[in-house]
Amino acid sequence: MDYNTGHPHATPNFRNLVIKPMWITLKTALRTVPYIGKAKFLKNNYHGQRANLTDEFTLERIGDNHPSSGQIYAADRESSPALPFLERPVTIMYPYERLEDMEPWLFVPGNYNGRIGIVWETCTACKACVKACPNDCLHMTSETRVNVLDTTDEGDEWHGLGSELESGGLAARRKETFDEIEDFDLMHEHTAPPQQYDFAEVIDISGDKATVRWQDGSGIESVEMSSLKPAEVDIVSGRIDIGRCMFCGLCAEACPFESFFMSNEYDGMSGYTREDLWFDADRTRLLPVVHQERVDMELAKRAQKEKAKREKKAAKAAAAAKSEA
Amino acid sequence: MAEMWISMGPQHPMTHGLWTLKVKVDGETVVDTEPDLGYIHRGVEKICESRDFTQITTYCDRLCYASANTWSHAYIYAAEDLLGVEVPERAEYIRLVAVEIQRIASHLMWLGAYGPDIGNLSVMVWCLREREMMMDLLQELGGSRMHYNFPRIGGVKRDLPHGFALRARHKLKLFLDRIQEYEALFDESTVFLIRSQGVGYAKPEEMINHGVSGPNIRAAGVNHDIRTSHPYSVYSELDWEPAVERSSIKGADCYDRYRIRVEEMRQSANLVLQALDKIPGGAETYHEPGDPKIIGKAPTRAPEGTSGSHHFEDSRGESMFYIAGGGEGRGKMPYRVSIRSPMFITIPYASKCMIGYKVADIPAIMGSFDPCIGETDR
Amino acid sequence: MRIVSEKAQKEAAEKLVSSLNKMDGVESSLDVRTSGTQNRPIVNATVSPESWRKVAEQLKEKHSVDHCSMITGIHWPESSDKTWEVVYHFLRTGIKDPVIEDGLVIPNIVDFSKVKGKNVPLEIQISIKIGETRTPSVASIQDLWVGADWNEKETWDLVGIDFEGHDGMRRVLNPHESPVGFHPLQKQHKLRYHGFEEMYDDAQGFMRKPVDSSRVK
Amino acid sequence: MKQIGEVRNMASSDWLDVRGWTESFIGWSMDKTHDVLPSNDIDLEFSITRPRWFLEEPIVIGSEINLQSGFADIQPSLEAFFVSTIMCTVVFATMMLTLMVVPYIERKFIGRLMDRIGATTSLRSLWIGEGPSTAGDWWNKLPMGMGVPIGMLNKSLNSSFGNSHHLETIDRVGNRGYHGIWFLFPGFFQALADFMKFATKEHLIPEKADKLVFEVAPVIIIATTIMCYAFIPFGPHIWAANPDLSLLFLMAIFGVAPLGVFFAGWASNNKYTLIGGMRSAAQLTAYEIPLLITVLSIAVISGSFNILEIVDFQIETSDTWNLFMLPLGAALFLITMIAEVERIPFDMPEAEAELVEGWWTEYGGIRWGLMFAVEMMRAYAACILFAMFFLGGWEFPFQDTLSGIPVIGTIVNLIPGLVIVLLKAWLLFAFFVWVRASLHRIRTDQILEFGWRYLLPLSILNLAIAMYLRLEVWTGTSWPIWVPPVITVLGIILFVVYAIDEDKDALEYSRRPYNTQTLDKAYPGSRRD
Repeated sequence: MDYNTGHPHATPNFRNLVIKPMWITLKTALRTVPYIGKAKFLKNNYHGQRANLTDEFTLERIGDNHPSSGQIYAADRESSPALPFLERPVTIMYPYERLEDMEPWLFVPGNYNGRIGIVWETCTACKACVKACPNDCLHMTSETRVNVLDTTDEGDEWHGLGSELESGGLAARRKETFDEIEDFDLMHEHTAPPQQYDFAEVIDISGDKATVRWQDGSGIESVEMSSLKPAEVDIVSGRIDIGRCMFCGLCAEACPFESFFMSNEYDGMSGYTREDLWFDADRTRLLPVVHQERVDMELAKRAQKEKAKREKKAAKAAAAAKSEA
Repeated sequence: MAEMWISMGPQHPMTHGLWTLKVKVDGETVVDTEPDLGYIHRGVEKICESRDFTQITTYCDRLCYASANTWSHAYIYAAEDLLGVEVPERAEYIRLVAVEIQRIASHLMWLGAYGPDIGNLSVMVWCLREREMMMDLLQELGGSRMHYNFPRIGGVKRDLPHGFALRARHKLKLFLDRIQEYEALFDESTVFLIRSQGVGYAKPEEMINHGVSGPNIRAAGVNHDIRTSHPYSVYSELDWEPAVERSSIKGADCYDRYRIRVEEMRQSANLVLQALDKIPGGAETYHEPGDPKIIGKAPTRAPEGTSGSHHFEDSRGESMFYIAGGGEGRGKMPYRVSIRSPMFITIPYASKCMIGYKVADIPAIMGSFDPCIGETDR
Repeated sequence: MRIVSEKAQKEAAEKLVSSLNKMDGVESSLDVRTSGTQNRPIVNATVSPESWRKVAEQLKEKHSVDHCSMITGIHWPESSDKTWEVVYHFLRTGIKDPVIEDGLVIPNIVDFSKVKGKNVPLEIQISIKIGETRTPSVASIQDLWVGADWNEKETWDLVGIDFEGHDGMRRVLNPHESPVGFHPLQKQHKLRYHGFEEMYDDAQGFMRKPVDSSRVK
Repeated sequence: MKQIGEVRNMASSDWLDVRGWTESFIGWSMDKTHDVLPSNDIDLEFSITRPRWFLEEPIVIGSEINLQSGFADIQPSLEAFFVSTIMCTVVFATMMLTLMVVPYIERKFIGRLMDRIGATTSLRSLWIGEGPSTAGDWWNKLPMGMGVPIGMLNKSLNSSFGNSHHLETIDRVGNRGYHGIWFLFPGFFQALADFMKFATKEHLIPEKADKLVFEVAPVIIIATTIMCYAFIPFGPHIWAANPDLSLLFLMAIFGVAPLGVFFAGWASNNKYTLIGGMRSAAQLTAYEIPLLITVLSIAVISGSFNILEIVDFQIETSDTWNLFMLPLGAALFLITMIAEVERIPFDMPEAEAELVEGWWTEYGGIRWGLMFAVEMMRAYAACILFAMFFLGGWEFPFQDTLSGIPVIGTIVNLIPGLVIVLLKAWLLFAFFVWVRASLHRIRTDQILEFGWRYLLPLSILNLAIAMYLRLEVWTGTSWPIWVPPVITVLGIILFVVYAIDEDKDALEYSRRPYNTQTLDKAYPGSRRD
C-alpha cells in the first residue's frame, strides 16, 4: 500500500513521522518551565505574557478593594504579574478559587446570568417576571418587607412620601452592623441570607417613642420613632423552583421596575432532594445595597410619582376646602 | 471470519453523544452500517408550540451544546422573517460577532474531540484551552458560559460590553497564532496524515443530493456557503470569501474536512476582527439594553396564515427554522416550529461513507463530519 | 465579497415561478423578504398532492434544484382549507464536482455575483395541502433527493404524514416500539407537564404519572 | 556448567553489593548454624541381634550421624535457596517501589506536554490551605488542640517557602502548584490511591463469559510479566536469577503475555474484546519476530546470551555502549518494544475510540488495576532492557574517563548502579510518554504492514550488521578505536538524510497556503513558521 495518497497538500514523509509533532509538544512542555519558558525560540506568545485586558470602566467598577485591582491580566487568566511563577494557563479550582477574581470583567453586575435576585423593596407584584418565565418556575409569594418609599432616612431627598407607622402594624429597623451579612457564605450555607432589617410589631405609639415586639423573639422594647420604618406584608416575586430554572434571564429583562436582577452568584443552588431546590423568596432576596444605584433610581421615580399624586390630592383637598369655604 | 453486527453506542467514545451506530463487520472491514438516533429527543418542536416567540430562543440555545449561539440566531432570523421586524445595523454586527466567535468555539470543540478519536489527547487539551478564551468572550455577551440566550427578536440582548473589543482583538490575535500549533501537530504529523488521508471519500454532487452542507461540502472543493449564496445579516459588507478546500481526487477525505475547519476558524476570527472595526457607532461605545440602536421594535403576535423561514450557516452546515404562525387564534405562540438539523441529515450519509473501510476508521470518519447529537435529536 | 446579486436572483425566481405556473395543480408566486441588509426572493408554490411527483421531477431535472433542505409536516385540525400540510424547502445550489487537472483538483469557486441561469442560488418553498383524512400521504421524493429520505422518515414519525414509495420507513426520533398511530406533533397530543407545578400542585409527587400514561408508551 | 544463582565473577561492580552482602550474611549465619550444631557423632545405631537362630548377623537400623557434617552437606544448596529467596524479595520490592515513579512520570510529564497542569492539589496545599471548606486550617478541627503544632509548622513553612502575595486569592493560587521546594511531591502517591480504589471494587464476571478462562487470563498476563523481572538486573549485584541463557528465558516469558491477552479477549464474550484480542495477537506476533531478531543481534555482538555479560561487555570488555555499535538495532528495539507494550502509536488492541478499551473492556476492579499495573511493568521492563542492551546498563556516561579525575571520579564511582539504571529507565519512559503525547494511533493494517514489511527486513539487516561487526571487526579484546564513532556518525548522517530528503514538490504543496481562496489574504498574525 502506498501511503502517499496523491493528496495535494501535506504528504506523509519520513521527517514528520516523529520529528515535527514531537518538537511541537516539547516546545509546549518547555514553555511551562519557569525561566526557560521565556526563551525566544519557543515563541511563547501565550504563557506569562503581559497584556492589559481590563478597560477603564471595569477598573472603576471593581474599585481599589477588589483583589484584582491593579493587576494586568493575560488571556489565559493567571499569567499575570500577580503570579510570577506560573508559566501556564491554570484551571480555576472552584470552589477554592473563583473565576470572578481572575477575570473580573466577566462579572459586571447585570451582565451575568446567575441565580435570580429580587429587591423586595421595589417589587410591585406586577407578575411580569412570572409571565416571562418559559419554564413556569417562578412564583409570587408574600413576605414582610419595607416599601422603597419607606426606606429613606430623615433628611433624604425623597423622605416622607411613604406610609406612616401605625400601632398594630409592622415596623422595621435597619441593622446597626452588617457583619452578619458580610460574613454570610452563600456557597456553604444553604439557608436564606440575613435580612437587612429587624422587623417588629408595633404595639403602641406614644409621642416619639414606639413600643414594639421584635419578631426575632428578643422581647418588647420601646424605641425612638425615628429609627423605625413602616413595614408591611406584601406580595413579592421570587419563589422559585431553581431546579427548573434555566438562567435565561428573560424574567430580569421583563421587570419594568428596578427590582428583578440576575445576580453574579452561581453558588448555593444545590441540594440533596428536589425539595431543597424549591426556594422561598427569602433565598432569592437581594439586599438593596447590592444594587443601590438602581434602587435609588427607582425610588426617585416612584417618589416623584407619589409626590405628584399627593400634590394633586392636596390641591384637590385645598380646592374642596376652598369650595366648601 | 464470519460477519457480525457490532452495536456502537449509545454510550461509545465514537458517537460524540448518544446514538447507536450498528456496524456489520467482516473481520476488521466495515460491510454495512445503520444509524439509530433519537436517544435524546426532547421534543423541542412540540415545546416551542406552547411558548411565545421570545421564550423559544432559550430552547433553541439548548439544541446544540457545542454551538448554542448559532442555533438561537438561526431561530431569531426565522422569527424575524415571520414577524417582519427591522433590525438595526449595529445589532446585526453584534450578532455576527457573537455567531462567528461561537463558530470558532464549536470548531475548537470539534478539533479537540477529533484528536482523541484517532488517538492523540494533547490536541484536546490545547483546544479546550483556547476554547476557554472564546467562551469568556461569549460570556461577556450572553452572561452564561454555555447557553447564552443572546439574540432577541429585533436585535440583541445587550451591546458589546465595555472593553469587549479590546479583549476580543487580543484573544483572537493570540488564537490566530496558536492555530499554527494544531497544524504542526496534525498536518505535519505523518501518522495523522496516513490515518486521515484516503479515508471516507465524499463527492460534492453526491453530498448535496444527500443533503450534506456546510464545512463538510466545502471540504470537497465547492464554495457553497449560505452566507454568500443566500446572504443574510451583514456578511456582504465584510471583505471575505468562504474557505474552500482543495480536496483529493476521489473527493473530500477526513483530512480535507479537518483542513476546512481549521481554515474556517481563521476565517471566523478574521470576520470578527473586521466586524469590530466596521461596526457602526464603533465597538467601544456602549448602549444600555433596550436602546433602539441595538434592538428594533417587534410585534409579539404573528397573524393567521403567515410563515417565516430562514436558512442559516451553522457551524455544522445549513440549519433552518420554519415557523408557521397563528392558528387557533393564538398568534402569540407559533403554530408549528420545524427545525432542520444539519447533522440529522449528515449522520446517515457519514454512516454510508464508512462502508468498506476498517473498524479503526469508524471514529476517524464519523468524527470528521462533526456529529452533534443535541441538534440531531432535537 | 462576492455575494449573489439580488437582481439575478429575482430574475431567476421569476422565471421559475412562470415555469411552475404553467403546470397543472401548481400555484406559484414570488415572495420577497428581507433579512439583515439583504432582500431575499423566495419562490412560493402550492402544489396539489396529485401533481406533486411530477413537479418534483421537473424541479430536479429541468430546473436543477439539487438540495432538499427540509420537509415539514403540519397538522391543522381546525383550519378551514386543509387538515394536513407538507412544506418542502428546497435550495438550488448549483454545486458541481470540481474539475481535475494534472491530477490536481481545481476547486469549484463560483463567483456568485456573476452567476446566471440555472446556477443562480434560489430558495424554493412548496406547500402541499391535504384535506381531511386519517391517512395523509404524499408521493415520496426520496429517490430524487436522497437528503429527503430521513426528512420524510422524521415527518412520518413525528406528524404521521406518510410518503408513498418511501423505502424503509421507520421511527427515527421516537422509540422504535412506539404504538402504531402515535405521532406526537399531531395537535390532539398536548404537552403533558405543561402548566404542572411540582412545587404547588403535587408536592408529594402522587400525580407523577401523566393523565394519558395508559394510552401512550 | 554454572548453576542458577551462582556468583559470577563480575568485571563491573559497585559498592552496593546487595547480593554479596546477602551471600556473606547467609553464609555467615549458616556457618554459625553449622558451628552451633553438635560436632560429636551421635550414635543412633540400633542393631537387632535376636533371635540368634534367625539372624546370624545383626540388623543395623539407623546410623551414626554427625549433625555438623550433615549440615555441611546441604549447606550450599540451603544457602543458595535463602539467597535466592532474599534476592527475589529485594528485586520485587525494588521493582514495585520504583514502579510508582512510572505512572507519576506518565501523569506529570504528559501534563507538561499537553499544557494542562492545572488543578493539582499538592502536599504543599496542606500547609497552604485550599479553601474554607476542606483543606484549609484542618488542623484546627483536630480534637484537644492536637493540631496546634501542625498549624504553627504550616504557618512557618508558608511564610518561608510560599509565594506570598498580599491578596488571599492570588496567594492561594500562586501557592497551590509546583513551584517551590516540594515540586516533586504532588500526586506521587496517586498511584497508590488508585490501586486502593481498584482493590476495593466489586469483581464482576459477565454472565456469558467463559468463566474459567476469564479468570485465568489475567493470572497468565500478570504472572509472566512479574517473572520477567527474575532475569532483569537492577544493578551489578541486584538480580534474582542469572542463568547462562537469561536473555532467552526473558524473551520467552515476555512473549507469553499475548496468549493471555488473546484468552482475555475471547473469554469475555464481547465483540469489542474479541476484536481487541485478535488485534493484539496479530500485532504482537508481527512485532515479536523483529524484536527477537534484534535481541539476537545484541547477543551476537556481545557474544553472550546472558544479560549481565551483555552489560559487562559494554562496560568492561569493549567499553562501548551498544547504542554506538548498533544504532539501527536501538531504533528497532525501541519501536518493537513500544508495540509490544501496546502504547500509542501502537495501541490498536485497546484503542479507546472504537474498541472502548479493547480486550480490557470487561475486566474491572482489582483485575483491571493489576492489568494496568502490568501494562506499566511491561513498559518499565522494556525501558530497563533498553538501558541494559544499548545504554551500558549501570555505567555512568563516560564513567571510565570520569573516574580518572580526582574528586569527580570518586563521586561518580560512589553512585550505585541501581540509581543509574533507574534514571536511564525513567528517562526512556519519559520518552515513551513524549511519543504518546505527540503521535496519533496507527491503523491495524498499517501497523501490521509496517511490522512485516519494514521492521522484519530491517531487523535481519541489523542482525547481519551485528554478525559482520562481531566476526570481522571485533579484535577479540576491543573494538578498533575508529569503529564506534564512524558507526555513530554514519547513523546520524543516514537519519538526517532521510529526515531532509523528501519530495520537493510535495514539500512545496505542504508549505503552500492550504486555502485556495486565501492565497493572498493577509491575516492578522503570521501564518506559518
